[in-house]
Amino acid sequence: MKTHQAKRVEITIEAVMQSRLTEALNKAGVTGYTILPVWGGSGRSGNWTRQGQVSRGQGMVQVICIIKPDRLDTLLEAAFAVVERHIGVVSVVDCEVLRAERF
Amino acid sequence: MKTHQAKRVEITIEAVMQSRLTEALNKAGVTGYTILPVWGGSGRSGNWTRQGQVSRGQGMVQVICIIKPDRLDTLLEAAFAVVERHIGVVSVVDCEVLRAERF
Amino acid sequence: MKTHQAKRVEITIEAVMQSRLTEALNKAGVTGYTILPVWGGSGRSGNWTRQGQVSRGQGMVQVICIIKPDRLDTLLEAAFAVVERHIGVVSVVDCEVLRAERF
Amino acid sequence: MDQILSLAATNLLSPIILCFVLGVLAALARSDLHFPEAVAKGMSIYLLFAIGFKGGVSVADHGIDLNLGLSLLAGIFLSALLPLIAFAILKALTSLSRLDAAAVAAHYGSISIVTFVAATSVLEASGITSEGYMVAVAAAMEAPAILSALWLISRGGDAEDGARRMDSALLREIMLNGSIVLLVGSFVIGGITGADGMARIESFIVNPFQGVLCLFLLDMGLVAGRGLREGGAVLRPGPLAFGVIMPLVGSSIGLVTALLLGVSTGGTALFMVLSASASYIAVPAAMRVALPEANPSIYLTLSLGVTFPFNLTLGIPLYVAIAQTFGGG
Amino acid sequence: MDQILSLAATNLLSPIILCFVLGVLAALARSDLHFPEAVAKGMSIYLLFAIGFKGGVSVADHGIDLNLGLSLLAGIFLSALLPLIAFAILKALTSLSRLDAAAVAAHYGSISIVTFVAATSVLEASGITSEGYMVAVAAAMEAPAILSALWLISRGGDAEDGARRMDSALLREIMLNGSIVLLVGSFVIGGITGADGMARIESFIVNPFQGVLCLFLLDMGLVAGRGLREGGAVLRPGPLAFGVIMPLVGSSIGLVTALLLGVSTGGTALFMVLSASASYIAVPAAMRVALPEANPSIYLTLSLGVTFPFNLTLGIPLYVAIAQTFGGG
Amino acid sequence: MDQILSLAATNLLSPIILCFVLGVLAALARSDLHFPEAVAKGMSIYLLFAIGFKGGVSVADHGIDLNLGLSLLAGIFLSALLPLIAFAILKALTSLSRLDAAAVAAHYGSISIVTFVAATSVLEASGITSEGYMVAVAAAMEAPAILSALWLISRGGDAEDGARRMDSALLREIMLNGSIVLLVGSFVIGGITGADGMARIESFIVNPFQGVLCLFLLDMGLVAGRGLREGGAVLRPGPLAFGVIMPLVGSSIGLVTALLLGVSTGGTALFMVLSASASYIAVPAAMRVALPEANPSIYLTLSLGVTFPFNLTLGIPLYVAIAQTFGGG
Ligand SMILES: Nc1ncnc2c1ncn2[C@@H]1O[C@H](COP(=O)(O)O)[C@@H](O)[C@H]1O
Ligand SMILES: Nc1ncnc2c1ncn2[C@@H]1O[C@H](COP(=O)(O)O)[C@@H](O)[C@H]1O
Ligand SMILES: Nc1ncnc2c1ncn2[C@@H]1O[C@H](COP(=O)(O)O)[C@@H](O)[C@H]1O
Ligand code: NA
Ligand code: NA
Ligand code: NA
Repeated sequence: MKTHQAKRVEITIEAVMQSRLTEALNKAGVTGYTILPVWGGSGRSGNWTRQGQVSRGQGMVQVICIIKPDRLDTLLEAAFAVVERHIGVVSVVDCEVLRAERF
Repeated sequence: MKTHQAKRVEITIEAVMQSRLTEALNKAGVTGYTILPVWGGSGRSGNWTRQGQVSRGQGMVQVICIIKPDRLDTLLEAAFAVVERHIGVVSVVDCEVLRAERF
Repeated sequence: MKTHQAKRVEITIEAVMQSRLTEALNKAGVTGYTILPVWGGSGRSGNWTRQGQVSRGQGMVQVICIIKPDRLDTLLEAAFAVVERHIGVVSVVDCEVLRAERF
Repeated sequence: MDQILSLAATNLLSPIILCFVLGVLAALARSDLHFPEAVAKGMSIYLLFAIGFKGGVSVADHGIDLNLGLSLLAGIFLSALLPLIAFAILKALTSLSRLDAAAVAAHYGSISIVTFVAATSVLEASGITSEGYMVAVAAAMEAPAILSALWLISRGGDAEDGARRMDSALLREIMLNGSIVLLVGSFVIGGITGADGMARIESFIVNPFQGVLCLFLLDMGLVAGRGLREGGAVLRPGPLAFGVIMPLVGSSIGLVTALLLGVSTGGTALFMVLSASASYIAVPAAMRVALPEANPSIYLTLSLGVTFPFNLTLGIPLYVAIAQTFGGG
Repeated sequence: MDQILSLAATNLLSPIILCFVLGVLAALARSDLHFPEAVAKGMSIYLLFAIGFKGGVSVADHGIDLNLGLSLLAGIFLSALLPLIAFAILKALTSLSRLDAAAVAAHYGSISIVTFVAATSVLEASGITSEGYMVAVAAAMEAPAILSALWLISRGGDAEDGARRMDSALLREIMLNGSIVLLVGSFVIGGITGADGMARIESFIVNPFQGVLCLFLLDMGLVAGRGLREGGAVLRPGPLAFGVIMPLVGSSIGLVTALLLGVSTGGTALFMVLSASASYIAVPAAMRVALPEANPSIYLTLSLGVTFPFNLTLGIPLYVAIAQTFGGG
Repeated sequence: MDQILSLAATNLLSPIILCFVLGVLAALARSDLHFPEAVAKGMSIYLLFAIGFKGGVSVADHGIDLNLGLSLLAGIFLSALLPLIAFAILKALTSLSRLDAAAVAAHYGSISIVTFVAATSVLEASGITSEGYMVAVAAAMEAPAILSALWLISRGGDAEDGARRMDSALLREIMLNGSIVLLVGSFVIGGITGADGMARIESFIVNPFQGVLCLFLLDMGLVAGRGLREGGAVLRPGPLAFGVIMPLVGSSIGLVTALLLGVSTGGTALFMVLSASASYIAVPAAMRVALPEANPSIYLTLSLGVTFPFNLTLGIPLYVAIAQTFGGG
């Protein structure tokens, strides 16, 4: 089938920063994204898991944006401004999408 | 380690359509996939989140299929027939897998 | 923005094996990863879903590692030793990351 | 009139309504208060099970009579009829597309079980009894409205398109959706085990019921408030008016039906409530499958953000008062 | 015989069993009714905590005696022994591979705590008392069966392979798995706080217990029904017969053990139930780690889809009746 | 002294504390026992709702007096003051960085609602009454400490940096965080509906309360124990000592405040408990947003792993005994 070039950006970020990130994305004109729950993880600041937690202080989410290649830089700059001082990982993968008119 | 070329297809689709999608995949001979829960998202039809919902009407899932490159088109056609009229995103990424005999 | 080459490894594995996998990763010096919950899936051993389950016997998780390309083989060998006898899927994608100093 | 006002006042100051209001306010103020999805679903399972079981036990106590069958048939008929009326009103009042109007209409033919539960609480608090089988009527009214709405679509467009929208898988999903199965199943179990069964689980399904309902309505308030914040903008005056007019029209038709059936005062009030209420669980899911082009913001905001609060606060006391005026004994 | 039938009839028409049946039917009819995983786990935590605490309080009331220690030892012995017998029967009745047979055997040596809980409900409803420490016996019987099964494997293949399968991490996981810790922990807490502690939390752990059990069994029915729908095909007549024969064999051995120990009628029935029941929580997880090659469809379908329903409906009344015939006082 | 010891002994052997201990032990032993996040959040919603509602009903019963307003102001003042004192002690006792010290200080100015709830249980069990509005004081003490801590930072570094850390979005999040809204909301609802409202939902929010608290503390024990296992290593003797000294200092300041206000013995104990306890819900979230560079292992381990268990086991009986000695009637 006919597919179109795009970028898949995956931002793993603390749950408390989610609304700040999506607001920044919206401001940068990125209005399409999907948010996955994260179960746990490990990094330089240690291990964590959501099991039995009531605190919002711990826990992360993964925000996935599929975006046209020429809009990538705008997105990364918006995202970077938010994650800069915070823990989190931003990765970008080349992908192809169906229905390019949606992006 | 020895790895093998494959395609990673990620289909974000409404939860109510999940069984229809997986049935279509099965019919097309695609019997291996993993389903991730989705927490929320945003798109042309607005924002949504699963928080506090009891309705099955809202909510999405992500179906991830790893598949041999030569079977990609069959998969995409089967998936497209289901998502065509519905909201949802289909993206494809080149990947490499261990244990190619499983795919 | 300036990005850096990396590999995104995605390991779908039974939940009961999660701690064994992350221990093996830690031993191999891989201390950064994110764990996603998995909702259900299908493969040669049939369909499954987490709905209504109390058993830990069923259910999978997805461990995602972003890693420098030159460390990929170490990671794959450590992961393979754990998944070898078990069901599960390991896939690798080329990606680019912000903030390479973190990996 | 005085009576209506005083009942409305009591109702408005009950913990149940206040919890709903708290939820709406918290959502509008953008508080991060929320219930995990699993907890919301768990409470909804509890409420459906409890209300179904109680209904079944009550039928076991009073015996099955002809009215049960007639009421079920009347419920099915109402659920199939109301979407047609709703559709006509929508066409007159609003400029919604055919698809959007049909989707909204389906919601108003079907029922909201929480509205039903809240109404039974108000009846209980006022010492008004009702037929135990009304919970079965509620279950019977969930699905027919969906078929009516799809029929409306197929009549409008080409018939083939209508058929394509309703396949056998969808029909099974609609008829066997979780809330119908749970409601009917627990109703039957209550009917079979009767007072003995009730004695064994009373302290689970009767005593804490009101409290769980409070928390559930708090969650409903949060969801409705968030819906209003996000989707309120899409609602123009026409649809908004519909969200208040339709329950009044529906309840009138429910009243007439109940009077024809000769059910009790409580039963009459519940027929009114069922006809007045709009679905927010089963129908939205069916609409996403069958009418994906219809805009969910419209039907969800109307059903959950306008009609549900209206019924909960003003509607229920009104219907109860009217049923007391007209109803038999 | 009459008594067995009448007890069976009462049992079959209890809300608990009917809820399980509703779940199975809903799953077979492919309804989308389901419990969120978190709710299912929450209910299971509640049931384990409540049953453990009640057992502990009862021991605090009646004092610790020698029989407690002997019963624990007997339970450990039974759990270790039953897999060997199950394995022999499987080898005779079925053509399962050595690995699959060992995995199934492990399940039948271990216990199902819900079956145990359902049996205590039946005993209570019939006014038969039992030793409070039986809940500790249940906990003691969870793990040894796993070790027996792994020993069976290591004996068959090369010993080195057997050792590889059982590392210290797995041993710790098995001995400290959540349900054992919760059961034993709440048992000890109940024992320490005794009647005073019970008075403080009685309205949480005693009153709503039956109702929570109903909903939990509804969920178990859904899971079992879905398992039968998906995995039923893999079950050939041999394994299927095993799923009914083994609980009868197990309960007979439990009966003999109980008579030798001289426990009460209720205790005897519970020993039978524990020996007859098959694990569906702790053992499947251990098998996935230690015997990943064994087919989970076989052991899960047998344990949850065949033996669990058999025990719940026919088994428990049968064991209780037999215990009443043979048992002391 | 005898009285303190005997109260401490009773307290230590209550099901509530033993459940917490069970959780800590299970986590330290690396058992896989855990509560799903949704269940933990569901229980926390239940506890906040119940305690808020009960407080409101009690105020409705006794009427609003001047002391309510004064106590609220005193609470806000304490919450703003305590971080400054905590910061000074941390600077003296430990080598924590300015940022880490401020983050820890914020936690100790704010409050732990579970500690508060556990204290009300102990008071109830001892037959000591307290002002219903103390739950509103608890809510009022949640947030000011965060502002104090951020002020400490802005004073230290450049003021511009401090301003950047506290934007209006964060301020709204802090003031309208879920637990404040739920606590205040249910307090108001309890106040409006009074004894009537209580009668309707008593069997939900009063009877099972202690039991839910047991399970919740079991979960808190698991989380605290896991935190100690992972993060315990980061705690050097200085911070550790702070985790025990600060509640003693805080409670003394709380005692003086309560005596000045002239509240009841129970109210005095609760003022001490609130001042002694450290937040583990609202403050950690705010710190992640405003002070992401501060190390969460330090403040979470101190608050949840050291001070919480200290207060729960020894602190509360001590504060109650002191309040009884000094307090009015
Ligand atoms: N290399 C990595 N690959 C995937 N996820 C990571 C990686 N490093 C960190 N993370 C995620 O980011 C969180 C914070 O990382 P850190 O700031 O290193 O503590 C971790 O808990 C993981 O969920
Ligand atoms: N560009 C995108 N990247 C990732 N997910 C998207 C994107 N656009 C839409 N989605 C997902 O698809 C859902 C429906 O999108 P839409 O049809 O645009 O409303 C959204 O709620 C998101 O979860
Ligand atoms: N081709 C695939 N793509 C994605 N996930 C897969 C695939 N095959 C298997 N899986 C996942 O791995 C699990 C076990 O697979 P299997 O060993 O084939 O039964 C499945 O339940 C899926 O969650
Ligand atoms: Na209706
Ligand atoms: Na057994
Ligand atoms: Na404090």
